[in-house]
Amino acid sequence: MATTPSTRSGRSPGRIAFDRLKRDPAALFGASIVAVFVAVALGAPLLTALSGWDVQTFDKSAIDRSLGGVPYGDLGGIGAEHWLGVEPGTGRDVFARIVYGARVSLLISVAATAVTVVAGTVIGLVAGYVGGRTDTILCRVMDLVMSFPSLIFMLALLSVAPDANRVLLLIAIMSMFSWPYVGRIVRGQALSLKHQEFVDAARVGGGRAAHILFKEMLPNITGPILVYTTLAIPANIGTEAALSFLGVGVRPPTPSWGQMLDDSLKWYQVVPSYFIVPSVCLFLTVLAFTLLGDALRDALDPRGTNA
Amino acid sequence: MILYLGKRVLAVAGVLLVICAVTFTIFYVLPTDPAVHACGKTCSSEQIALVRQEMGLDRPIHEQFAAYVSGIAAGRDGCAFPCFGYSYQNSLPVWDLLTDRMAVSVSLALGAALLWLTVGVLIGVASALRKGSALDRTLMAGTLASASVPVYFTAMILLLVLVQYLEFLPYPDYRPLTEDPVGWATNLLLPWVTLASLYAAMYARQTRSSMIETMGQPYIRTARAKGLHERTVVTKHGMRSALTPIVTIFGMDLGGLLAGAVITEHVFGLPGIGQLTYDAIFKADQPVMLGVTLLAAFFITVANLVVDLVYAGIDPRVRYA
Amino acid sequence: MSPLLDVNDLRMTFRGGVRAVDGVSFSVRQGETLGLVGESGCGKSTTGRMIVRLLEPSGGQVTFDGRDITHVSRRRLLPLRGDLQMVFQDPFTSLNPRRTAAQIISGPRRLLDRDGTIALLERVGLGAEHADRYPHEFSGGQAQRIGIARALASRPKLVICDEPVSALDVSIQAQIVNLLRKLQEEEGLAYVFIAHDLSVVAHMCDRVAVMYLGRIVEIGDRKTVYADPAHPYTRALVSAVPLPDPDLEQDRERIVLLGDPPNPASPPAGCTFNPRCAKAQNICRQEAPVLRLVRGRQAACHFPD
Amino acid sequence: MTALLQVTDLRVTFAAGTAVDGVSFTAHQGRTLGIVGESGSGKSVSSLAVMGLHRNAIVEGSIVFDGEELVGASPSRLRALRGSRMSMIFQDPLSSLHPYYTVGEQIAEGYRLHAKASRRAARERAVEMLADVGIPSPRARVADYPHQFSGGMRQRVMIAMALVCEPDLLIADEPTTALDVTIQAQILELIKKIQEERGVAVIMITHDLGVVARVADEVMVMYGGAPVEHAPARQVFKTPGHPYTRGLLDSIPRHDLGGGGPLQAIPGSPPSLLTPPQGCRFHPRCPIYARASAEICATERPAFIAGLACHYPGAAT
Amino acid sequence: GGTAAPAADAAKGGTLTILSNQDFEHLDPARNWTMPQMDFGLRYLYRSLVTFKAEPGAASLEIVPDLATTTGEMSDGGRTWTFTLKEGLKYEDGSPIKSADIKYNLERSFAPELPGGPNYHKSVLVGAEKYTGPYKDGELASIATPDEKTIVFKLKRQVAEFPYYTTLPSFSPVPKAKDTKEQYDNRVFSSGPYKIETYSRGKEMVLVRNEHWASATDTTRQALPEKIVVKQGLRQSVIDDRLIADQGEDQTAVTYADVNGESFAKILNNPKVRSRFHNEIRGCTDVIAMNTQKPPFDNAKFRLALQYAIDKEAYQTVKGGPAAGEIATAYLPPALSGGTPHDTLKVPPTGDIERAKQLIAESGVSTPVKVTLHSSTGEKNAATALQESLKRVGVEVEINSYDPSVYYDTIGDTSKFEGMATYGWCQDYPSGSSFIPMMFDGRTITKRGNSGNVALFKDKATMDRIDEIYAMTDLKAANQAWVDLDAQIMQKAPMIPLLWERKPLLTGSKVAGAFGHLIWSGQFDYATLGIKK
Ligand SMILES: Nc1ncnc2c1ncn2[C@@H]1O[C@H](COP(=O)(O)OP(=O)(O)OP(=O)(O)O)[C@@H](O)[C@H]1O
Ligand SMILES: Nc1ncnc2c1ncn2[C@@H]1O[C@H](COP(=O)(O)OP(=O)(O)OP(=O)(O)O)[C@@H](O)[C@H]1O
Ligand SMILES: [Mg+2]
Ligand SMILES: [Mg+2]
Repeated sequence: MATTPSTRSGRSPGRIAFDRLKRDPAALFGASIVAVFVAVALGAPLLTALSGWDVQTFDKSAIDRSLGGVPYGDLGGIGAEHWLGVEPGTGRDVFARIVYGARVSLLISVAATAVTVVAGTVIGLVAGYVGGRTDTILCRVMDLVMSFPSLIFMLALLSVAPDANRVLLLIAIMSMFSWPYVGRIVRGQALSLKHQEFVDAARVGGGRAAHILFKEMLPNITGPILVYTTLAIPANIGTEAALSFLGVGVRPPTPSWGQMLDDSLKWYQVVPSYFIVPSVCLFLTVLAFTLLGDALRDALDPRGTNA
Repeated sequence: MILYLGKRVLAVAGVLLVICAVTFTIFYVLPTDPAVHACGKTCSSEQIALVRQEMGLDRPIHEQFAAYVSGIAAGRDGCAFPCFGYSYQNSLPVWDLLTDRMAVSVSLALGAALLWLTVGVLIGVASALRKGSALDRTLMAGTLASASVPVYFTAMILLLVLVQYLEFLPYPDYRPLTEDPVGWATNLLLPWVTLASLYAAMYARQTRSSMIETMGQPYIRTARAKGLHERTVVTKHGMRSALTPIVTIFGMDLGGLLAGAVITEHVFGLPGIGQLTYDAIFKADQPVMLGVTLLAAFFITVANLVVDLVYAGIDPRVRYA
Repeated sequence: MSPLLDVNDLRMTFRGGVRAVDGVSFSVRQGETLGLVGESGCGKSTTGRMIVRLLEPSGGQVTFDGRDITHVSRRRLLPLRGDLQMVFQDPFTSLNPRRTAAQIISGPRRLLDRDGTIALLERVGLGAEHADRYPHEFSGGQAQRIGIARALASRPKLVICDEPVSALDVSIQAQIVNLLRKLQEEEGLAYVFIAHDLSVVAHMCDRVAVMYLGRIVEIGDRKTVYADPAHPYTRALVSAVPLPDPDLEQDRERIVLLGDPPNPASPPAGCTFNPRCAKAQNICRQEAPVLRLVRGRQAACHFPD
Repeated sequence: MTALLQVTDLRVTFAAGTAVDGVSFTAHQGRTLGIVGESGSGKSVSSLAVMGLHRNAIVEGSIVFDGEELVGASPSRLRALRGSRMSMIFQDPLSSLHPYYTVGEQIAEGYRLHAKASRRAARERAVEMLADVGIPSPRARVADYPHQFSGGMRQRVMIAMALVCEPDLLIADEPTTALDVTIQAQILELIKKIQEERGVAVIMITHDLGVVARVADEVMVMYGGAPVEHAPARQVFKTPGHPYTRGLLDSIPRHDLGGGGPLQAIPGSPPSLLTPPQGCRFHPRCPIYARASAEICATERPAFIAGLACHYPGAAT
Repeated sequence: GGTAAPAADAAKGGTLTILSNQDFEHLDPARNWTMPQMDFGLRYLYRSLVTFKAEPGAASLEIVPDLATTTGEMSDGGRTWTFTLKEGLKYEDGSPIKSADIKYNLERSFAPELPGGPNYHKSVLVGAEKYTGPYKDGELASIATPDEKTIVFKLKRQVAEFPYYTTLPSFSPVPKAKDTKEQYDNRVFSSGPYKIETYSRGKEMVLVRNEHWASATDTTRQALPEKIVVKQGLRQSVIDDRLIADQGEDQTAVTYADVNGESFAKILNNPKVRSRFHNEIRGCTDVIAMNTQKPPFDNAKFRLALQYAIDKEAYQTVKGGPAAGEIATAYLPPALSGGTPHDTLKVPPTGDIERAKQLIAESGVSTPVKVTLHSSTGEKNAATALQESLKRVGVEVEINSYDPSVYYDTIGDTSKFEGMATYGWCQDYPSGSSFIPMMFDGRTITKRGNSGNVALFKDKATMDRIDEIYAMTDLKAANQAWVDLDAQIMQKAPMIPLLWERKPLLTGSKVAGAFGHLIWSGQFDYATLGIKK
């Protein structure tokens, strides 16, 4: 167990994991794709200004009205005018919609994940640390929420919910059913950490509950939480897309990838490019986050197995 | 053991009751009015009120709830024992609708489960045993990609290629197993593959990490020290423990799927519970939604229970605790 | 002079009816070291943890520096925390992997400034260069030094050492034992030194208490207890310790106890040691012996040697 | 007397570095070799190499067991020897036993394989073995699971498992480290008894010099992946030749000597496998080097001659 | 008369498969009031007193006797109508069809337990206001059955078009002994050429021949297939693809619901498929309804301005282009205005921005003005098209979309509805009376479930005129009067007509006798569908 002090001292475990991550090609690949999409989402107005077409404008000249609105041109109207082609039926610019769709999709999934993680972490920490009856009650609640058939419930609630603040609603509903999964993980971690001697040491040293929870224990759980987060984001992107696919997602005119995919599914034979573009974006983002999450898990693994 | 089982069954019933209450309340306060739906085109307020009365929707919520719960336990007039109420749209007992669709969902879920479990575990084990090799990397890249593809994307591509272009398979069209076993299998093959491609990927990854972890355990070294053949070490000593966590996930996933794979059934037009759910939601058929929710919750909680029991069967430490 | 720490009939019953500590009494004077030895699970750690109030005793009394601290509130305990500290067994799990040595030493209440930290590090045999390192960058011995420094930061009067050297290699173990002794001399510390290794206790302690299944079976002056154990368990324990001398080992009287320690959830009736005791009589199976004076130390045995 | 096991210049290299370099020792029928050393000194790595249990390591040198070279032997040959002619018990009996199988099944498994015994015979054999290692009412307990046993009992089960095929060589890797002293005494007695009855060669690995003193006929002291001293037990304890052995002996607290005074600690800490010190691996902690500042200690690795690896043999005593 | 001749290439026999993306809502003749299930019920499972001809084109608008011997005898100045049943009419069990059974089903249609059916007769039968059905209220006196073959209706006012009413499923027979109340929906007792063999709701329905149906009594239904299988719950795009691919059993299949707009390109580009494509005008009008009681839409000038502002062509494009429908220039679909589209305002298809701006200026509504447009989720692109076109005149539209399940509840709740809503109405029989009064009579407004006059349009002149037209006995004159009234309402603009939708349908290559029936909203007339020789 002898660990000789390394020459470079003062590297925290987080720092070490980060350094490992920086050397992992999969992580770099994932991170760069994520970065590109985040940049695209943030710079959407700029990009559409460049491309010359905004999200809403119908380009009647780009589609063939007599054929149900099929775009003119071979690749769904891809060309200098419309970089990624146009939406069949309306002639709206696919590039603009992808770019703005990135905003919505990322916003929803990231925000839902954030809410989930924060709620799950706090509740899990409290349950694990306080223990006793509090723990029992919180665990019961988590079991209960996890017993809900979440997709069915989301569908039912969303199908009747009003349009106002659809995005907020989606975030709320998506996190409502997923926080117990984080809660469970964090509780388990908190339970095992609680019995570690350094927590005892902090208590003997006069640390208050808040100090122990958030300064001593939390930093030791950030690893699993971070991993969960990076894996939950793609899952939430998928959920958002699935909900849109089932017809209860974000409402127009706001485009989201899921919604575009839903629209494009019907065109998949006639205008394959229109189907492929959002699919590829979705696939790449999910893949990127998953790669990142996997790499993170490996990097944080104390055994350092580079599996 | 009997006591434990009794306790667990009671707990399941409790969870279901709470879920029932919550769902009931939510549907009660939702803005949709099934009476307006049922009344049809041009219907006066008075007519709607009459319909509401007829449907029992004008009574206070707790009365409706009590009637509902007692109906499940004992049946109500005109609605036999497990009475989950009447579907507004179908004028049929919800229970009959559910049982009618169950065969489809069960066929779908079990077939897919069998497929993904075999494939997923095989890939996972193969990968774990050759950790770091080219085979491992290829398999893992494949599963990663496959897990990142949305279900409906897989479904559409499979439909396009296998059914439309190659005409290799028919358009999925459910046939009951009892009547036409071959048709049953060929028609469900596509949905099975679709569902399995997602889950198998996740299971492969799970199995792999679980297997790697197990193969590093001291008792594996002990098994090798006995001079056992590596095959025995892997199958008898390694996989038995490595697959234990998989059982948990499998139980949960299967429980969730039995209550209807909404997307898959919707995409392939399979008349299962998922499709029933989808229709009910868009027709505001709340008794059906309630029934499906309860059924799904039932499957999830029972799957949990079964997983725990199976666990006890596998792991003596749990059994004797 | 009244003792610094007085423990009276301390009891701890865990959920499930495990009587981990079942009526333990002893006292520790200023600057003294009391050793607490016994087999795994006999309740040593539980006793120590009750003294520093990491566990709430289910019965009995702990008096520290003349004040009854058995059930005082967390807030009232806070000023006392500085006087009463603890060193833990596992040098690694007792240090938060996410905090630097300096952060760990100055503790949640940030007792020390940078200079104070470095001074303390030097006193435990480390240097300023170690202040900003993380636990994983230390060896076991170094990590244990940091644990000791943390305990000393608040200038305590009493330190509970819960097996501080059991996880260390022999060569390092000796370093830590020496360090603890040096610090005791310098600061006039009192220790409750918990260990299962009788030899280490012999080196550290003035008095020794031997525990068996939640009770003290023998307590007294170190020399008295080791040289001539009164309780059959102590005798067996002492004889079981292997000595690094083949000649001695060859012709040593060795008492090999039968069986394992009983389950603390269902201890045997009468003397809890009776199922493993060669001298057990009927009375041993019926009546629990109490501590009484036997040849200059106290022992709880119906038939002391 | 010919050696049952002859290890010469063993070298085991992992991806991370060389863990063991230049280990040589012999084991004889009916005798016990004690290997002592601090954590990480390469005791386990060496013994696993003998058993052929390393999977991701390069093993070099020579391991001759009963006249047969094991380095480079085929896996099937090694499998045939493992568990039947040489066996091993491990430090942590709980994690070394499979939690899902009864102790009976686990003991019988190796016997069925090597002795080609029937299920029934193997089960009888398991009961017999449990009785041999002193487990009360063995017939009842043979169907119990490891978690139903106490620590000492589990170690007895491990021993039963190792002995089921009557091996010639038993390697015990810290068999008592996880146990209490009173239980340790029981297990050591058991191993001794077995050795006397069956005449197996025992390699007892431990970091406790007391244990070695109690059971070993010969002692090998390891430091930093290599032996520093190898001699009959009495000699090692009475007249240690290596300053490290000397230091170890001095740093052990002894209750029989009255206790009290400060211990003679060895300064510093054991070397890392990744960055072993140049020259003699012990020199940074060595009192001789500190005293004499001998250049050679820091630059040249001492050869292992006549059971000692030191540039200044004799200086320690 | 004899049975209508089947299509030249059709043969008797075979199995017809109907591929559907939905379940039947109600097949109970007391509750069946939506297309295509009305078509399905009336052609396969039950017969009404009178029915529409099973012929393509304008002939389909004509009525012929079905159960009755004539299309009704009027007396008492149009207040009493008498029908006599044909001889030899039988149910699926061979028992005779009696006039009392028709009376009984009409009574059932009043029961709150069985909501959803047509309500034309409910407002005209004497004593119907307080009547709540046969289960609680006994018989309805205004329907008399003096003998087993005769049925007599007493009406509150004169109704010249009463025979049209009797084409609806409410005028089909249900024998009291076979009534199962709500359950009847699931197992209709057949008086038509087919009976239900199995019905698993939302999954599959199988019809087989009703051996007791005699073709001699029926001049309309050809009843060609031996068996009819309805497969439900499929995705429409899958149905489209299956029919386009035309493999195996799908060759004898037809779609139940509309072909997706997205499939048009696949169909229209392929002459083979195109020949199996049917796209009849449905007799429905898509409109935007504006809440005429709340600003800014209480301002008639402003509403009229919007008539000019809308780009109907964009709307049409989103809906699938010309194949999806014709641009609507009036409320009444062409079939109701003598076959030719009627156009009073002469607005160009893409709108007249100048005129619209000018009218807005005149109206005094200051732009930009913010308004809400309610629409159902399926219409999302259509809604955005409208949003885009109104942007051109400074009207900023915020879209509120709802699931179809709650959409009509929302816009039908007068306390919640404001702004505009996309909306549509379909004819039930070829008369303006099945259109104009339903949409524009202020007296039909209900607080909740208001699904006809969504615009809450209360215009005295319009209401008076409706009553006058009702009083006309000359159906031709009445029809012209409806057309004229339509033109007047266009000027008041409570709603903006957008599109006269078409019904895009596809059949397999072995299906014969397929044509879109004008009364059945352009759906195939199931009476003539058969399998090719
Ligand atoms: N939190 C707890 N809940 C339940 N039982 C406990 C708890 N902590 C300790 N015990 C039990 O109390 C008994 C005494 O434990 P304790 O840790 O005090 O022993 P110990 O003498 O310190 O042993 P060791 O040498 O192994 O550290 C044991 O049987 C243990 O299982
Ligand atoms: N599989 C492995 N891969 C890489 N390094 C290893 C591996 N196994 C052991 N080592 C390293 O080899 C060195 C010697 O380890 P070994 O287990 O032989 O020590 P030991 O003397 O048995 O110590 P202990 O008393 O802790 O059991 C250590 O530094 C260890 O980290
Ligand atoms: Mg302890
Ligand atoms: Mg070892």
